[in-house]
Amino acid sequence: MKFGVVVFPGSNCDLDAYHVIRDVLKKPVEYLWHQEESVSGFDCLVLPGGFSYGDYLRCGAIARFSPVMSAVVEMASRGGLVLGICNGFQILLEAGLLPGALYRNTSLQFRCQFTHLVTENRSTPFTGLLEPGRVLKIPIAHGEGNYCVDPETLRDMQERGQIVFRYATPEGETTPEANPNGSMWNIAGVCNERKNVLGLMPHPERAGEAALGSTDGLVIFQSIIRHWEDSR
Amino acid sequence: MWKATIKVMLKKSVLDPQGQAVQKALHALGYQNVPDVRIGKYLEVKVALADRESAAAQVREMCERLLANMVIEDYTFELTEA
Amino acid sequence: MWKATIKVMLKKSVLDPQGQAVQKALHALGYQNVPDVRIGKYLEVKVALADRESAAAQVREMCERLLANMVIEDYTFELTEA
Amino acid sequence: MKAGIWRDLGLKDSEYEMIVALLGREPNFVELGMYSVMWSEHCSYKNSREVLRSFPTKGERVLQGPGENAGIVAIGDGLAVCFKIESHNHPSAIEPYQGAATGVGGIIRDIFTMGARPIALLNSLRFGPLSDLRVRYTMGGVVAGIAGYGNCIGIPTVGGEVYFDRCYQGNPLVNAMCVGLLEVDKIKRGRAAGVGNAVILVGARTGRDGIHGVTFASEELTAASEEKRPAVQVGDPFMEKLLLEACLELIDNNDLVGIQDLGGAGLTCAASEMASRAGTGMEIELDQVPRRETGMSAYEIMLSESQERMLLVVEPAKEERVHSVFRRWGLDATTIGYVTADGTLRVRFGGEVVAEVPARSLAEDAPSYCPEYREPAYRQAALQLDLSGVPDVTDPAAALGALLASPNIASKEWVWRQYDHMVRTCTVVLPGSDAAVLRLRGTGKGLAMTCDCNSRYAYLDPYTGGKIAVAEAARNLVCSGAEPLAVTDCLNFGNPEKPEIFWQFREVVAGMSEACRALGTPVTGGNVSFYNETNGEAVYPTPTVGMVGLLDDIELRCTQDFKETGDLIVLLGETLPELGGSEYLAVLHNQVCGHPPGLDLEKELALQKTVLAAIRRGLIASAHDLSEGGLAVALAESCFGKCLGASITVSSSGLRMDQLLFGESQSRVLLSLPEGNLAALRALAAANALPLQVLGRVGGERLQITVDSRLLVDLPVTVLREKWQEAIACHMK
Ligand SMILES: Nc1ncnc2c1ncn2[C@@H]1O[C@H](COP(=O)(O)OP(=O)(O)O)[C@@H](O)[C@H]1O
Ligand SMILES: [Mg+2]
Repeated sequence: MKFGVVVFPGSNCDLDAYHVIRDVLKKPVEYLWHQEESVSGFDCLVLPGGFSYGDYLRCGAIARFSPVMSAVVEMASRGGLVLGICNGFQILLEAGLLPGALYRNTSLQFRCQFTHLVTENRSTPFTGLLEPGRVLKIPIAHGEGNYCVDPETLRDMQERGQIVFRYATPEGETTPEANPNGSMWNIAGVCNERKNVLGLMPHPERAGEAALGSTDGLVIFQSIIRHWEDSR
Repeated sequence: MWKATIKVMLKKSVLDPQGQAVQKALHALGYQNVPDVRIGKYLEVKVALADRESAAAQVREMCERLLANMVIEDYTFELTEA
Repeated sequence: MWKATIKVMLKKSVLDPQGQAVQKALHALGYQNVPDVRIGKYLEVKVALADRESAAAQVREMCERLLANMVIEDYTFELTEA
Repeated sequence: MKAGIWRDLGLKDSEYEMIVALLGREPNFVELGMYSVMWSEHCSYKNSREVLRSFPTKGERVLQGPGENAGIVAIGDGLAVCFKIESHNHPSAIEPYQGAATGVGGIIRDIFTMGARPIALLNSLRFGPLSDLRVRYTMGGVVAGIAGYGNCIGIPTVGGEVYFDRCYQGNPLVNAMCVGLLEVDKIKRGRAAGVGNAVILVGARTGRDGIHGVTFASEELTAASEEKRPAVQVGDPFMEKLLLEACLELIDNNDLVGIQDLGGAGLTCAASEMASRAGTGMEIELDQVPRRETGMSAYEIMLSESQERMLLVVEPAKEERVHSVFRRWGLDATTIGYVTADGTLRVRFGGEVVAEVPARSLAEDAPSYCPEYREPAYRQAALQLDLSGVPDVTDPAAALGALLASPNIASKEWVWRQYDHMVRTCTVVLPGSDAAVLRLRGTGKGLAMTCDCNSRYAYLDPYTGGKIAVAEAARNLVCSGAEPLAVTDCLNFGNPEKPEIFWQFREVVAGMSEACRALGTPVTGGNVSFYNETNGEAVYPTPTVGMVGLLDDIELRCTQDFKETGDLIVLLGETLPELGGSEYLAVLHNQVCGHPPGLDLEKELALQKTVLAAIRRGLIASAHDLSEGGLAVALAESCFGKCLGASITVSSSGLRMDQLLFGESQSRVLLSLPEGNLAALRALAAANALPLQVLGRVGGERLQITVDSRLLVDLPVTVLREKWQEAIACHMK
């Protein structure tokens, strides 16, 4: 199974995603320059965190027009796996691959800290290996992670299992205090109807080694790998 | 040549944390008589086109494609000859 | 009650990296006929005062104290009865 | 030339005469402008150069000392670490967000200019009291600006310090440090070597921003500063990210002969320094310089301090390759001239030669002054501390609470949670311990880094204060398990033309030099920031020390948090009857006076040796340097990380209670360790003749301090932690 990490001008967690896939999970991975027009040969694309185009205007607004994005959209429509982390999530939203929008944290400040996540849907390609009730400890680092969507869409998403991760306390309770950015319904990550595109604000690639304070991010990547192997 | 002045605002239904923070700050400075603050973006975009119609059409298109995020924002604009 | 609509823009001499990035993006999207983009803030602030004069004075004061950063920004505003 | 016009540009009459003598004629206006910026204090160090010579700058590991854009130290495996600190005080006073942001941008350029990949940022900040609205605005803006730039460019901000004192009210200090990593054989220097080579300007277009920024930095802030200030610069971290990647790609391919960033004094500085270092000249065509604004004059183009620009020297054969790399990154790169043999910096504009001066004379021939110095009058009074007039502490628990809530001691989380301190996934000790630690992928090694200075000590006794700043930084590294390597410093002082200020400066540098020698940590670079005064009042002398240390084995890193219930708590070093200059006196008695704690460098060295050896042998569970607030505060801080309690018993042995609990005697470290390791630790301490005291144990949920069998402090850790954690956040709400 081969991963591709898309590099936009201003991406800066590309390196970290690449590192965790290659050095920790020991899977083949390559960088994909944003001007690439083809993504053939890749089984899962990662849109990494960072500040594509400086996050000018709105996060992800300019990057979503990069040439590579047509190929990403096309791959997603074929059912290929796409994972957007932080800025990558924002790009997927701007590209219309996921519903909703992300805007300023209610604190109006950037926040870099560990958060805890509960999983609402364990039957996506990204969450298949999660044990029931497991709380993941994964850090965030963003200034615009406040998820917003209109109430009807939210209801539809809930019914279809598109809400994947929610911010919670270490004990797994989705309280207002556990919400680091004001997101609607403590939402930290969502997927599309077909469940093959996931976007999340927390950084699983930063929680891949004990030295970094948590290895809880690995299960997301391992689930992807398992899903791919099972579906062959 | 036309100059479009574009205002992009969060939809009424979307909470505006920045507007609220500024309102609070204004109250703290003693301006208690400010019941509402909303904050958005203001853009000045020049467009080299001759007629107003096509300039307006292009501005609308640029707003919907890039300048505003229609999921959470609304936009309005005015054109003046430049 | 008055509604002030305030535009806050970077001074002409100050670099506007955001405007430049958006201009480039518009070009890349095929809008080559956009020679200039500048991006600022737009605020709607309600002020509970009876006469226009004092509303204008207060808005001016609020702009200079808080809403605009006079070191790098300029502001203009309009008042409408609300 | 209109008589006296040079004075408006900040040049003395004698300096103008020197220029005339150097040129053999009167300079034209462009030339005069170029001299005025290059001969400003900021660029030429004309008042400080002589004094700075006393720093030790050599060492086995030092590959590049002062004189280039940043210092470089070898760390084995063919790798080297490059680091530097710089001030952006005046711009941050005027426009906190952009001032701080562009300070970060500038220091990052200094690092990648040397061929190093920036891997970490730190910052040392000083503000007035948080009760002041303007101070809160400044602090909020400065922190957001540092975050805005560092986060966007993707370099983790991993450490620093923040202090508050009335003396910084009108003149905050914002010092930014950057650390980079490079392969030893890829070091780049700012040299315009090779006659005929192309000179290429890359990055942002040139505007009118920051003209005379360096002159501005070389004056006191007054009410008139608002009008005089140069157009404030706005940073573009996105542009710099592209610039950084493109330049490192070229350096990696060995495509560059020389490279230098455009900082203070802009193109004038980069061109003249690069030519001067290589003993060459340069011919520049200003018509080629891409401009952001219309109608710019030669003077403005030469002096502009627009951010995010670099000057490259490239062999003609590689010119096209260089241009193509920049194109791929979406950047403007323009050949604006070439290297010449005659040592002259020749500038053309609109078909005319607008400046023609020896490059060396701009970069090297600025006059050097030895300003007068005199011990300040305040000092003798300030050193007096009559403890008989200060009643000993009666409620130590309340005093501890007050100290933990003092913004100088309180948690700085409100600051560092706004910084992305994790990006690049190498930060293995996050902010909140004595020093940050980063792993070096592929080597098993790590780097520790810290910024430190207690300016209150430096105010009371500049010599000792200078010494302590160095020792404390080294101690913080050692507590993290690192061997201190070298120093970069940012010397923030008032107006050096005042003899009292210059006296402080000389004393501080002498003290720092002595400590650097004793601890084996040479100075590889730094920055002097004078004229930090508002309306004639100088800030405390503030010699910020940035230091980097090496961990041979990243697994043997250490933090300040207690780890395990049952571990023993041990104090290394000796508590002396000292209270002068302490945070305790300032907070509880509103006094800044007395002799700061003494520092015996031999004892310090013995302490550091012992701690490092113990950590390297894996004996130690936690190590925490004792600094502001003394023993009681260090103990509380060690409880906070894992919310573990502690119970200790000490005997007063003739000390006052306030000295015992809150005194700031130097060369002390608080350790915790499994009981089984105590004997080995004792042996190490004995070998270094270092006093060791077993104080108690980790455990429970309370912090309990018993002195001479009286239980004086007995509080839940959570209660203390809340005071400490919320103090700054509460002010900033
Ligand atoms: N401006 C800052 N930026 C980032 N981290 C900071 C800043 N100020 C303080 N910190 C972090 O907070 C912790 C405590 O700082 P400080 O009290 O100065 O430590 P010490 O006294 O051990 O030098 C350290 O880990 C330090 O790096
Ligand atoms: Mg401290």
